[in-house]
Amino acid sequence: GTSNEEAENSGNSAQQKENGEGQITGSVMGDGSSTVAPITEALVEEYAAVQPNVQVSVGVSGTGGGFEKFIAGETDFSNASRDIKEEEAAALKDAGIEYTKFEIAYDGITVVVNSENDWATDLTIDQLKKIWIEDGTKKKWSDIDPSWPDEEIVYYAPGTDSGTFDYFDEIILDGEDLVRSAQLSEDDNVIVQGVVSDKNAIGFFGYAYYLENKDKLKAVSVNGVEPTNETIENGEYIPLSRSLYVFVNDGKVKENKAFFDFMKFSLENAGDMAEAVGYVRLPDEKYEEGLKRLEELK
Amino acid sequence: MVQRSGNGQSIQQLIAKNQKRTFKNIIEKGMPLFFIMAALISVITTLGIVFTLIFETIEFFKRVSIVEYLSGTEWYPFSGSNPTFGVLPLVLGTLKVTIIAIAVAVPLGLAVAIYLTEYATDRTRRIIKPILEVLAGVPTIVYGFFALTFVTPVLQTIIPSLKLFNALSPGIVVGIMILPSIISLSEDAMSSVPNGIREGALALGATKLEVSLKVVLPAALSGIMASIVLGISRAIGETMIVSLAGGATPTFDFNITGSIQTMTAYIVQVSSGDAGFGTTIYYSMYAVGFTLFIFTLMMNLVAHYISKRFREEY
Amino acid sequence: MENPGERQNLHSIERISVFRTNHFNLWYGKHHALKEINLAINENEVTAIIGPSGCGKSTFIKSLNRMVELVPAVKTGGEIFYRGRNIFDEGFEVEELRTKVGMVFQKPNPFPKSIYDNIAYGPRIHGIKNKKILDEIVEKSLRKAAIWEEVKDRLHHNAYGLSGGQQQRLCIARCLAIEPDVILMDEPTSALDPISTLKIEQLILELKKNYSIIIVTHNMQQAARISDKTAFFLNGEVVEYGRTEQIFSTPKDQRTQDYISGRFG
Amino acid sequence: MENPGERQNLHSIERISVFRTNHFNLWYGKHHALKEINLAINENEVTAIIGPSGCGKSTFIKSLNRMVELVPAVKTGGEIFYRGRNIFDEGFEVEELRTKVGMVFQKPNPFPKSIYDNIAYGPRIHGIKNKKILDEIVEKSLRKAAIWEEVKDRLHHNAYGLSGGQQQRLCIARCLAIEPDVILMDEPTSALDPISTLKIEQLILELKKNYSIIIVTHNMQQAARISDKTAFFLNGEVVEYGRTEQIFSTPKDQRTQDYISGRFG
Amino acid sequence: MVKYTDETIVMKRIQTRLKWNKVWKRIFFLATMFALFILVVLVGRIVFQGIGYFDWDFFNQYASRFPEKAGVKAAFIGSILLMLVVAPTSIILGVATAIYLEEYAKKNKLNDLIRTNISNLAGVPSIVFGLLGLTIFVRMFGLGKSVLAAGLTMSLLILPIIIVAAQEAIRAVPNEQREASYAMGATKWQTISRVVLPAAIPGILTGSILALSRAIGETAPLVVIGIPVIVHFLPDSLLSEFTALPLQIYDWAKRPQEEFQHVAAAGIIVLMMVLILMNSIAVYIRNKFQKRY
Ligand SMILES: Nc1ncnc2c1ncn2[C@@H]1O[C@H](COP(=O)(O)OP(=O)(O)OP(=O)(O)O)[C@@H](O)[C@H]1O
Ligand SMILES: Nc1ncnc2c1ncn2[C@@H]1O[C@H](COP(=O)(O)OP(=O)(O)OP(=O)(O)O)[C@@H](O)[C@H]1O
Ligand SMILES: [Mg+2]
Ligand SMILES: [Mg+2]
Ligand SMILES: O=P([O-])([O-])[O-]
Repeated sequence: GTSNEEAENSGNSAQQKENGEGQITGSVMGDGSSTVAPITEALVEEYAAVQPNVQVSVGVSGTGGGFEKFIAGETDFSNASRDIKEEEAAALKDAGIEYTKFEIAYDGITVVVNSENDWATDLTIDQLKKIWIEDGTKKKWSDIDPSWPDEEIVYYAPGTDSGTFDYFDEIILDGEDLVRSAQLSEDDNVIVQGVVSDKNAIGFFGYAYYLENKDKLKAVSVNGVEPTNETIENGEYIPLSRSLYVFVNDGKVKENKAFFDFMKFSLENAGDMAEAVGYVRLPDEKYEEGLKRLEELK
Repeated sequence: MVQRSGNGQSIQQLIAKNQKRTFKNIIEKGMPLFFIMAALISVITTLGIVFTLIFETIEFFKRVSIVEYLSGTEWYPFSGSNPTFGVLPLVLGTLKVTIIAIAVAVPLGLAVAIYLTEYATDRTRRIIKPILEVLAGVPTIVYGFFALTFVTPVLQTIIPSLKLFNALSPGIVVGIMILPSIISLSEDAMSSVPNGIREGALALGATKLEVSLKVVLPAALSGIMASIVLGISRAIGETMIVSLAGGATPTFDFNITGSIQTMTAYIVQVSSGDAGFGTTIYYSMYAVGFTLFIFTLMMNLVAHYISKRFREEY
Repeated sequence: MENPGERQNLHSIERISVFRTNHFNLWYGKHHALKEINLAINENEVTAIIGPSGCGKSTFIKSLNRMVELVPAVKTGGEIFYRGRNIFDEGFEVEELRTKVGMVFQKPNPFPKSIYDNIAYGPRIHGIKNKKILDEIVEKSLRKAAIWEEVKDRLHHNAYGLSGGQQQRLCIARCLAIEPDVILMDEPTSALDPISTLKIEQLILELKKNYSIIIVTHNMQQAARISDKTAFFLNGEVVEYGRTEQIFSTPKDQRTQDYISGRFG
Repeated sequence: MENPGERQNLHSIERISVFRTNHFNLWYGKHHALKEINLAINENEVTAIIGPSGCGKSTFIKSLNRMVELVPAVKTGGEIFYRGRNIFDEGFEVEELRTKVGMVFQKPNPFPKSIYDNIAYGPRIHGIKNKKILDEIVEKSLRKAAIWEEVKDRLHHNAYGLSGGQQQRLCIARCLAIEPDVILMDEPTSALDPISTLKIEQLILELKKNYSIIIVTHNMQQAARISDKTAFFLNGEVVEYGRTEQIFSTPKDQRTQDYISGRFG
Repeated sequence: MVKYTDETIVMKRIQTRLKWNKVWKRIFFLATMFALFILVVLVGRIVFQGIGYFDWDFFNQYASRFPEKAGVKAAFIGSILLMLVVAPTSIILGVATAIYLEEYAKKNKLNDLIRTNISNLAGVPSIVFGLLGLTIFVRMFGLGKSVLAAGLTMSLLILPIIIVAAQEAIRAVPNEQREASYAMGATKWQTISRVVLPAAIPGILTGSILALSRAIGETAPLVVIGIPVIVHFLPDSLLSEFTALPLQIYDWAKRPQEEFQHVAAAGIIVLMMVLILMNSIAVYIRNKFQKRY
């Protein structure tokens, strides 16, 4: 396909050798968000079928861990489930690394309750904040709305050092503390289990986990909007949908033909792959815009 | 009469002819040099660990007072408004798991070891021991899921108030994980107690139980202690089981039915998490690592002292 | 056990058998190690068991307190009577037998405990906890084993600090502490130097007044010096059994003659 | 080594000293284990070292091939001459000394290897690799140690399958395989039964024709039976040294007399 | 002669003592059965969950977003390669250290330090080794997240276990064997290499294999080093990137789709099979070369 042409044009780097019918060789390294990882894995899997001689390896050190390696120059790209932080951007600058941010999919953070819960099916942002914020008291459902049961709320949330937690914390709680009695887990499946097992439980996690467990628990509508592919893609499910990003090292795109090719493939296929693994695709324009920017980097 | 071999030379003459002193000398001098260098690698490793941890730890203590760290009872590093770095909840989490693990593994392990050395036939021992050693090799994430998806639900039927994340279940499972090494090492220690000593006791009319508990066990004490120490170290250092089944909530209480976080689980959380490079949280990972290192170091020194003290020489 | 007067009495008239074996056989797996042993062993005598290596001496005396059963795949046939009771009877617990029939091994095997605890071990397992009584037993046993003077100042030191000969006497003392009726000794001096050996031999002669002693030895001179009766074993059989003087002076069997005249003890 | 004729010659006139010690002293740390030893040990004789336990017998013969230096904190003073060369001299490699002065230990200690490999061990470490020569050495050594017939069909079986007595002869054969000049033996029969002991003693008498043998023994009879000279050690000193008949019949020193008359070997 | 041991009391006590003996024998036996039972439950659950995905293809495919297409090819080969680095490094260093400590080391401060240090190192949490590996091998030596970097880290992690096992094995070789060799004029190294090591090999190997089984299942250090998970190629050198079985399993287990839990279980079966294979080798060696002295 298109990679054919590019392959012929450059070739100044030792690791990129041409190889018959548009086959290129080389290696690409990435790391970062565990949220983005399933999409990347799908992309790598598909890409391997097209370019079997390009070695793509991707770590799952989390968004922060990914940036750390990105700053150290160890990786070509870094997956992120949030935007880059100021400190990280500054560090990149210090390291003389120029980068570009690509959006590749949406993830809706889904607030869920036990399937027996018939009261808290629709919550406002304020109610969410009231439920989740740490205020030094033990909260009952009836504290949020007097018509709700007089029973203690049980909280399940992703680990405090995850992008999901961060995002929720920032958007819903304005950066204030999450209730300290929350049961935290590094594994979102476990949160699913927790909420399923307790009538008074509430929890949140990535949309993909909800999709897989739809029949076991209930998603809470936020301000009357239910999380679905449509509402996330068209931006109705605000504010709890976030973008997932890939940050690429500009220099590496120039140097490493295989990397360029992989990124190009990624942007072309990200939408499909995102949907395949339970995320929400971006509007097509966004991908096209990304491809254009990628071309400019070359 | 002098023996002649082969080509008519005496063996001593053959030997004299074969001496290649210089080459021999090089090997004789060279090998010990290689050995001592190998031995020094373990020292260098320790230095490397200290070196790895110390700079980031110092950086951390530039930002957080060491007093707050050591005496604080709140560990909320991710709190946006008011992060706190009191390590005690993490230490307590580690201690809870370790104590439960030891409470499970030591009696059970010693019982099995006694059974294998003193009661079981040779055949049984030769079958059971390697099977149990398989337990030792089972990856800890497997144990982690075992704790979360099997032990916790089973325990919940007995203790309804048990939370999904708790100290009890991972504690028990860590105990099971260290069981094989306790069994294996104490079994070795006990079976190396000379048989003559056992026979001496049996000949006095002692029962097997009395021989095991009053003669063999004390005689093997230093080996048994060593196995327990190693078990404790592994319990303290265990990561995946507690990350999966213990939760991620550092609490400062003595409740074992609720969610906890251990020092190791915290390190994994940060190292696979979102914390930005250069943040206090990032440095805290090293400080906790250092604490963990000091912790095991102290424990080993104490254990070393104890086992020296109670050694029964034979 | 009888009181001393009664014993003295018996002593002077006719010895009573403490052990009597009746067509006793023993197999290690398929190996027939003891064949049709018929022996009566007397009270308050020293009975020596001699014979070349592998003839079954150790096996025999370990049968008397059933220690041989610790070897897997041991089978026995026939009977052994200890003071009239078949030791293989259901009701006769092996622990009871061993409390009455003490044993001293070839290699001294003290417990890795203090000298005191070594001696007190037996009484303790039999339920004696009283400190004063234990002290008394320890002293008396050590005295009887002729080692009291050497160790009385270091009763609470580890027994492994003693020399080989001392360790062996300690083991004898340990055995005496539970006041057995019979003492079995399996080459008790073969690991010792001559001076220690002499001490142990003197001790045996002393102990014989109160105990029945069965001793396995390689050392013909030793057997001659200390025993009243001697049994010569060969290939798992008793070739000859009788008074020691007779066995050594006028053996009836040619094989005994051959073995004894070897005299390379 | 001299040629046979020369040796024979010397043999018939006057014995040459293979070992001569000159004010030799040895300390284990602070313990003075050997004191001012002056002895000359002759070629082609059996020299017995006797004495009570702990008197320094083992220490002495282990000094002759410097095995004693394996003990940490050993200090020596004085000189030991092996065929005129001071064994402590810089230029005298300990490996060379030990190739000439072989040793057999109290407990048979074959390597856990095949019988063949046990014997071939010595030649091999000294660089003899030729299979044919090794075969020859193995056979010759086993024959000399009077064990060839018993093992020739199982040369490649593990040496631990042999009986104790056979193992000890194997160890002697192993020692012979490098054709030493002197053979040191530290109580070589004390772990053996009488029949095996007899065999070893016969072997020693046989070997004496070609080797000089120094043997430590507890067993007075044994010393009397097989040795030409006897040295009596006591507390690290040589009390008496001389022809065996003389030592055993008319000892000059009262202490020797006392020890020998004990006769509890 | 005064009797201290009252015949009737002794007799009575024998009955209770025997009873206790029986009771405790049963307790000890039950404890053993309990430990075995746990193993059965543990393994049984996994096999039950994962057997459906466990087939030849599972070895022959890379990870995939489709559970039925997912396989352990990269992780399996990665783990094997990892062991190929860890085994020689840790065994050579471990045995050399053990030889030094048992055969050469005199009693002095330095050697005391080394000994104490090794027992301390045996207790250092694996995660701390992860931090060490990240700083020293990955960053300072610039080895990246390669097989070599991870292998060296794991080697250091299990080094103390191997040292201790080798020390035990070397110590168990009777001194008479060494003396026999020296007395033949053998040098120290000849004695060690021809007498001590051959006799100690079974002990060394079983200890090493058990240590390696631990290394193959370790997850935490790999997580800390940041070994990649998504890898669709086989490493072509020791410096290339790779992934390992426990990481792959951990990654699958965290996936939202339930099928991946089963895939993870299948991955665990592979890991356990490697483990059982290694243990069987240890048992075989132990039984075959069981010391005979
Ligand atoms: N545990 C055992 N298993 C199998 N056979 C054995 C066992 N113990 C001894 N034997 C065999 O039984 C026979 C008698 O052995 P025993 O130990 O009683 O001889 P012994 O007369 O005491 O010899 P020694 O003087 O060497 O001590 C020997 O042939 C021996 O090989
Ligand atoms: N390794 C050692 N360290 C310290 N002292 C030792 C050592 N070996 C022997 N001795 C002491 O040196 C003295 C002589 O010992 P040696 O072994 O030579 O005696 P021996 O005559 O061979 O005795 P035995 O007949 O018991 O073998 C003894 O007092 C002993 O305690
Ligand atoms: Mg015997
Ligand atoms: Mg000696
Ligand atoms: O792995 P994260 O997406 O939670 O940073």
